[in-house]
Amino acid sequence: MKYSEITIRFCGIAGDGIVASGKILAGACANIGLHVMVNNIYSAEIRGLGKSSATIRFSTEKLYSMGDGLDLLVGMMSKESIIDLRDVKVGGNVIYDTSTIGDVAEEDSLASHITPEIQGHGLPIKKLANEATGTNQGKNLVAIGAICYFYSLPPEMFIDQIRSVFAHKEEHIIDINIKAFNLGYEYFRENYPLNNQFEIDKRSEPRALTSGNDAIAKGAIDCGLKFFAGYPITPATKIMEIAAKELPKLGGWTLQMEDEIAAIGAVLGAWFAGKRAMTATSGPGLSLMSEMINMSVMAEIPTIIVNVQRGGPSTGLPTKVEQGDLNIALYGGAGDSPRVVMAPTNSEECYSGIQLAFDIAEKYQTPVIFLSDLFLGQRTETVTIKENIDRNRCTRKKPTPEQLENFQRYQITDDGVSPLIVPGEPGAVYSTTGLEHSVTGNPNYEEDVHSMMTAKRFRKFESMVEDLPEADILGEETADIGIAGWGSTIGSILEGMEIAKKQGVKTKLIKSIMIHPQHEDSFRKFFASCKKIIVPEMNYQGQYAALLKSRYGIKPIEIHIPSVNPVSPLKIAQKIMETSSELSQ
Amino acid sequence: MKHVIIGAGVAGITAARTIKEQDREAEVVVIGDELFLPYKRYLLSEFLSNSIKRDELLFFSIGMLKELGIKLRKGEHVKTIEPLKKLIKLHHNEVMHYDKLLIATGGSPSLGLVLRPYKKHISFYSSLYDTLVLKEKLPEIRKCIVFGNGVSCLDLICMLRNLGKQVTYITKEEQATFALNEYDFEGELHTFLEEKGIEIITEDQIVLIEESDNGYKVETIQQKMLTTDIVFAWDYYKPNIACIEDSAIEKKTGILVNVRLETSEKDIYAAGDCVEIYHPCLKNYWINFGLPNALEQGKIAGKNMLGQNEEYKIQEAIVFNLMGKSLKARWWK
Amino acid sequence: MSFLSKQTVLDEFKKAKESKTKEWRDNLPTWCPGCGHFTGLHGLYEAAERLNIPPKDFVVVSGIGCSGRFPFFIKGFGLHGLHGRAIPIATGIKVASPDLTVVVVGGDGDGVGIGGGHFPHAARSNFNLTYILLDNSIYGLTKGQISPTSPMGMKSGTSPYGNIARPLNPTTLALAYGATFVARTFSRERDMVSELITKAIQHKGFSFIHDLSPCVVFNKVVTYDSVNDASAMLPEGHDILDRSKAMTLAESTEPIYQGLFFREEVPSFDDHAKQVRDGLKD
Amino acid sequence: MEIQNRENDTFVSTDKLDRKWIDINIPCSAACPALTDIPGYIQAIKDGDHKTAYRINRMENILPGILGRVCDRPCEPACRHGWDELGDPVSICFLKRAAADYGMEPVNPKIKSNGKKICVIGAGPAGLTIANDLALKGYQVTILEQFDQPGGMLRYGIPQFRLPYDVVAEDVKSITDLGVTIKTNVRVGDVKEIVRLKKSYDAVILAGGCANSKQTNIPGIDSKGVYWGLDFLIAANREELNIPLEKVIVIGGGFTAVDCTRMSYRLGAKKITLAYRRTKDDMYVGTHELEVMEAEGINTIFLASPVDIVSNDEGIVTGVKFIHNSINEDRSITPIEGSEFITGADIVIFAVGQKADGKIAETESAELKNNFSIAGDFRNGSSTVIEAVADGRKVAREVHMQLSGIKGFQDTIHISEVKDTGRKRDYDFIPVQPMDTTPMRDRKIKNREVETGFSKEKSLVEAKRCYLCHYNFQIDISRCIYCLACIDVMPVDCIKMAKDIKVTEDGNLKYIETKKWSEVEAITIDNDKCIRCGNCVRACPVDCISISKYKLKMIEKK
Repeated sequence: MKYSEITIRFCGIAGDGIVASGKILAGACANIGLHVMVNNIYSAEIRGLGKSSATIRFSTEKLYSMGDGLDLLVGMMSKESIIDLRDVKVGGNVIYDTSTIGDVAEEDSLASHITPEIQGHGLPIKKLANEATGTNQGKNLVAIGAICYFYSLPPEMFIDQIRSVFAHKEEHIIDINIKAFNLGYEYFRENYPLNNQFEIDKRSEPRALTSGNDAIAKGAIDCGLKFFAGYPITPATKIMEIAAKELPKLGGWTLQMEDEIAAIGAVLGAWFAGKRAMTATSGPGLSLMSEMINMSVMAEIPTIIVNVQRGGPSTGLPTKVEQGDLNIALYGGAGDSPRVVMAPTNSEECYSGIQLAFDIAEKYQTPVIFLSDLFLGQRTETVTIKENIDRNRCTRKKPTPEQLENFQRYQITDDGVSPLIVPGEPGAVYSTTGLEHSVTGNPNYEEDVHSMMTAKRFRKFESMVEDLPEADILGEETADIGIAGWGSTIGSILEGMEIAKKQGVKTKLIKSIMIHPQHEDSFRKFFASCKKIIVPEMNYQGQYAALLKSRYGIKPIEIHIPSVNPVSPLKIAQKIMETSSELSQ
Repeated sequence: MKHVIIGAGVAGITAARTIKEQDREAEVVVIGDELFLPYKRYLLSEFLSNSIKRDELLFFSIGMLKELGIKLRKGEHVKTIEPLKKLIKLHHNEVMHYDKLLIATGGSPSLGLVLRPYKKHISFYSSLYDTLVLKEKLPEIRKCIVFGNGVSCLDLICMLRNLGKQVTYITKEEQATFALNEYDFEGELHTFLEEKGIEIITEDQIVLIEESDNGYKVETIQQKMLTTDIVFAWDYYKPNIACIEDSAIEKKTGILVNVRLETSEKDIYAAGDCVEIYHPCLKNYWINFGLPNALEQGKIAGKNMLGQNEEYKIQEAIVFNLMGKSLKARWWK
Repeated sequence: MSFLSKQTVLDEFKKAKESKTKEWRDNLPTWCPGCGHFTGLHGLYEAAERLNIPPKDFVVVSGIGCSGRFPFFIKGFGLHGLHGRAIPIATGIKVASPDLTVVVVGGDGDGVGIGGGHFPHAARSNFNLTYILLDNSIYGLTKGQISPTSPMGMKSGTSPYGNIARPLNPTTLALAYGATFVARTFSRERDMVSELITKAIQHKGFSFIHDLSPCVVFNKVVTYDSVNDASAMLPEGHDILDRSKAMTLAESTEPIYQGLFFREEVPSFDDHAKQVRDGLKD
Repeated sequence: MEIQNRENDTFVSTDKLDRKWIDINIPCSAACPALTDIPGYIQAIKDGDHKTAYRINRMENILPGILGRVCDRPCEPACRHGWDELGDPVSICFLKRAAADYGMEPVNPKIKSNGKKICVIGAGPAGLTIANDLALKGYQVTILEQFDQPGGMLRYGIPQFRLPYDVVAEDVKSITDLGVTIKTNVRVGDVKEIVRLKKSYDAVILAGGCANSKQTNIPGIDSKGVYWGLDFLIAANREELNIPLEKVIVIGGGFTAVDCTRMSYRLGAKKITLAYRRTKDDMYVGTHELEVMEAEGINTIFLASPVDIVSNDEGIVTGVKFIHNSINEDRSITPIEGSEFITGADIVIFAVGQKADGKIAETESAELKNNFSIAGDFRNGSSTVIEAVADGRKVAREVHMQLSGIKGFQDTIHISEVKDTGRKRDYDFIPVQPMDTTPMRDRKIKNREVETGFSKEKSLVEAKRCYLCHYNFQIDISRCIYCLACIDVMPVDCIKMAKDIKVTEDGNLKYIETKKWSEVEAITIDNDKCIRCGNCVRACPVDCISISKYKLKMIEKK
């Protein structure tokens, strides 16, 4: 067999080094210039009963999603992997451990569920790992070794990866891991000498691997992030870890606070002092922060909250993906509290988008909620990020000398933005509060003051639009079927459209990183040009569809997927096909 | 009733089919140690010499398999059998229950003490996998050395010769008899092969194989030094009965069965190349390697597993027509 | 240690069989093998057995974190609350039905980090709760960030250049907060843990167990060995009524004392409540 | 490196549970008739101390050099490393040889003479053992040997290509070094001579062995060209055999039979066939022996018995008529009607066993009763070298009891704590070290030893493979916190959650496993499955797994 695109899944219990497997395989493939996308799914248990899997898709073509179906399933644990068999393509392969300890019942045995269309390959993973490392560690590398031979990939590229992944470990740790790799490789060469070919373009350059979380952290730092405060929470912690590592180098600092409430408090403080600051959290954390968000609205102190969405409600599904936090982001909180909501659709937008977020937050003195999600945040993929480094960037509206004369922190203006001075700057001082206040900032509960101030706070969102990017429209302009989507779902939509296109059905897509506010005209024009509109998203309610319906009065076909896994492109393609057949009737 | 059949060769598959055809309800699991759908091993030479295509090797398609309702487990082998508990254990420690068990694991070439150290230099030709590997190598190969016995060896030699390779055959015997002794055919056979341009070295055996720059150096016990591109060698062609080693199932070289193909253990049957029956004509215990027997025994085992009472009759004709003219006809078109 | 002749083995096994602790077992724990929490869990089994607490009157409340799993492993009522909010929930339960045995289990992050604001008030109110703090000086569930009890200089994902804050000492906190029963145990010593948890549950009032319970996966600084090397039992004849002496001993890190630091019999919240109620009668 | 506690920390047990533990857990020693401390000496080799390894062997089974070559290795099939899934047995025998090759040195123990004199008849393995053991107890021992060289079967019954003369000589020397006198070319003909001997000795022990071939009687047995296995070998060994060999048929299933085929091969026979009436599995020789034989191009016929020796008019053998057998459940055989067949031969060798010398065999006679014993094959019929040694040892004890009046002997088990066994898990993956052998082309050289022995380096590597089964890993239940850390790292199914423990009739401890957490009483190590890798000890957080070393010692009951 010859391949130009392969999807491999490692499946086992947390602790089998599943995630590391993905890292090594992906890193190796990226190094030889392949396009790679990796998605890790693990249970909240650290160890024990928790199942964990890493899916790696690599191709000579650009990838937008995890696609459909597996070419190879590596079942590190027999029972846990059985359910994943249904994802294996016809003609696909399975590698299972033949050296597990103790008897396995027929119904619990991975091998016994393999159908004739799929080919099983026995590999004494545990045994070889023991041989190499003397412990159960290195099981994953045994498997990777086998895979390397199975698709006749160059072993050196893996050896290098192992070296870099374990770089911080002692030399002998690296050696035994390489030994494990070689044992797996040799075993397959001995027992399954007939292997497959994967076409590698010798000329292509190494590609950079990054995750949405990496991109956000890097984007923020490149546009002048000075202070980060947070509280560890899956799946957002990575952003904080990067900030903790990088900021001190740039004269900034990261604080791990005792909880999210404290975290966003500290962030507010830093902004008050005129420093670019942010926090990153997930659903439960965002809920805790809502009161502080209101404070930020009321006191017009900028804030950046990255929310890497996970399955909810409540503690929910900490390690599963869902786009369920759109409503709390848009509406959560007490009173009329407008805020900017953005949602990047891929890693590139994570980088450019967070920079836009900072500029808007600072210029318009408002909280910005930046909605990433677990899949986008944790998946690693090969991307080409256009770097934009300006760490002294400042979009703050500073007071003119005239304005400094009897300074009004909340001066009424046409664009709703008042001049802002920060501690340490000469010219004026002011006090702020979470209470409703007058133009000076002094508490004031008079009716017209409140309505005037509320109007002012909302007016910022109209004037803001000119600084926002137009929505992107992709696909065939002439198509009757239009799709509107948001966040990481866009990747699956694009591949779904491709599949439909191959079936001869034309579609077009409108997407924007801006959820609120939006360039409403471009949306109106787009919707007007469609006979049918499809809105797929990963939540039960259709939160984005609801927004579009109320905003543009459209009646879209909604696909609601309260998903624990990334949306399948096929699913979307099917919907498109149905819709087109309806149209043709 | 759960019928488990170890081995997806001619005998095993025939049995599975027989059972399903006679009893739709029966649950049938076939465990084959090869990665492929059941195929006809006896056609491999044709396949290798490109006279047939790969799918012509198959017994039947996946569709057929499903239609018959046979569960096939590819690429797996059985480690142990526990007749008392009616359990078998597979290579990955899976434990499977059976009501009736058929052992049809066939036979395969194996190496003795002298050759074993050189395993990695030796090529085999007993499975589709071997054949596929061989098919890739074949173009570069000019000289071959073959050391071994039995019909399959004869088949191999002739196939290689047909493909125009230079073949040297080494045997311990003083004549190239391929262990088909007691038949007055050998003389002809030996000279016949030599006429076909096959070099035969008798009363000798390989004692050393070394890699040389492009190929192998071979040393024999008579201190002949030979060079070659590829070496096929095995000391004996022996039934695959590792899975019964620790069980009480009676065995000699192969699994001992009666004419109903029952082994010494209840509800366990054996058929094909892995069994051994006393043969009144050969006046010897007899490992009946060969297709017709496998077919016949597969059918009978299948029926008896369903509680019928068929007896296996050894047809001399079938055994020995392997060496008859028809045989030649098959090789030298 | 005894030479393990086969007879010794038989005797030990017999002893294990006689104990009924396993009647309080529930699900198989899902902690990493080797986790110190197993000892606390076993201790709670043994206490439940010795005090013969019927599961129906037994409530275990926990927060978020590795220790949060506790309730699932014990027969009895369990509540896996929110991060850091276990104590208030437990307080509600206890005040509503004082006859229950309510045990709060939490980790260091949960108890003196996010929940640090609840601990002192539960202590000074002397609610009749037992609070077991399983201290591994690490955030395990988020895969290894520093916790409030992590030693200075400790490196982790969120403290790549070393922890620059000084660790909290839950034992001294408890003493300072006015807890009426304060003990420190070490998960390496099964018998000590069991015995003190039993005493704590028997105690009338807010009893606090600070169990040093190393994380074998993420904490490479505070380990079984590091703690073991510094361990010592409280000096003979330590006066458990002397809070300030207890404080001094609790502060010591060389050695790290273990045992019962302080205990005083004063009216618990329940007693006061009862007194008020009685006072309101007739 | 093992940290052994002081001797007085060692706990001495006479509990039958502990004795049983040794039988079950040190399978090699248990399988050895001489109960050799195999893990003991292999560990010594592993630590590079071949001298100690030799001393353990020398004291416990007397003839390291010899047994290191020709022992039939009952220990190896028993070796734990060879069990299901665990790979191949340790090459115990080769290691024994290595101990002798690299560690041999005179053992000069302090012996206090007790003035008593002993006479041993026969310088075979049994005789030599008796002499050795009694000499160590202070007796003045004299051996009478009928041939011109000591060693008996070792010297004359086993061809040099398996056991060179000088090896026999060296092992014998280390016994004569203890002050034992060997008088060669002295043949004790009959009972009278024994009676005469008893006058000048405190005890006489007859260890005459089985130096005479067992005869069978089938038609044509006395045709020219028919030999008896042992006579054939002895003749060949004494260079007294000079006849041309062409086609040789050897009949029998024992070591002698195999030696005959291989000797014939060296004497230049063209076609050699070994015929045996049962199957391969029923033969008395190990698979190793068989493979070596087959490697030398020797054919085999199984399940066939000779019914007639075919010979020509001059009465010279031309072949053997065989009949096929079928084998029955009890391994007995029934010939198959009309299945006769003839195989041609010019030499037929019957190697169907040996028996004791009849003439002096009437040892029942009254005058012999006290202070006289018989030992070894002479008493038990032909057996193996190691069995002869074991029997000699037994007899030596009996004699010592009679003459010294001690109450008897008792097994004691010395249990001592150990911190670390010095083994690593990856040792378990070291492949068996192949024995170096003489190249095929030189096999025809008659007296060239075929197996050339391990190099010192190889012996160190092979020794690492030994699991050191004498270590007992045990969880102290009273300290265990049930954290399953040990189960997480176990290499095989060796650590179990147990709900009960039983003492079986034969006095072994047996754990009843359970998977139900609610039933678990204890986490236990199944010593039977344990491969002594030490993973669990390293993993246990509360240090509740102890290792103790079990050693069997036999002491005199005063």
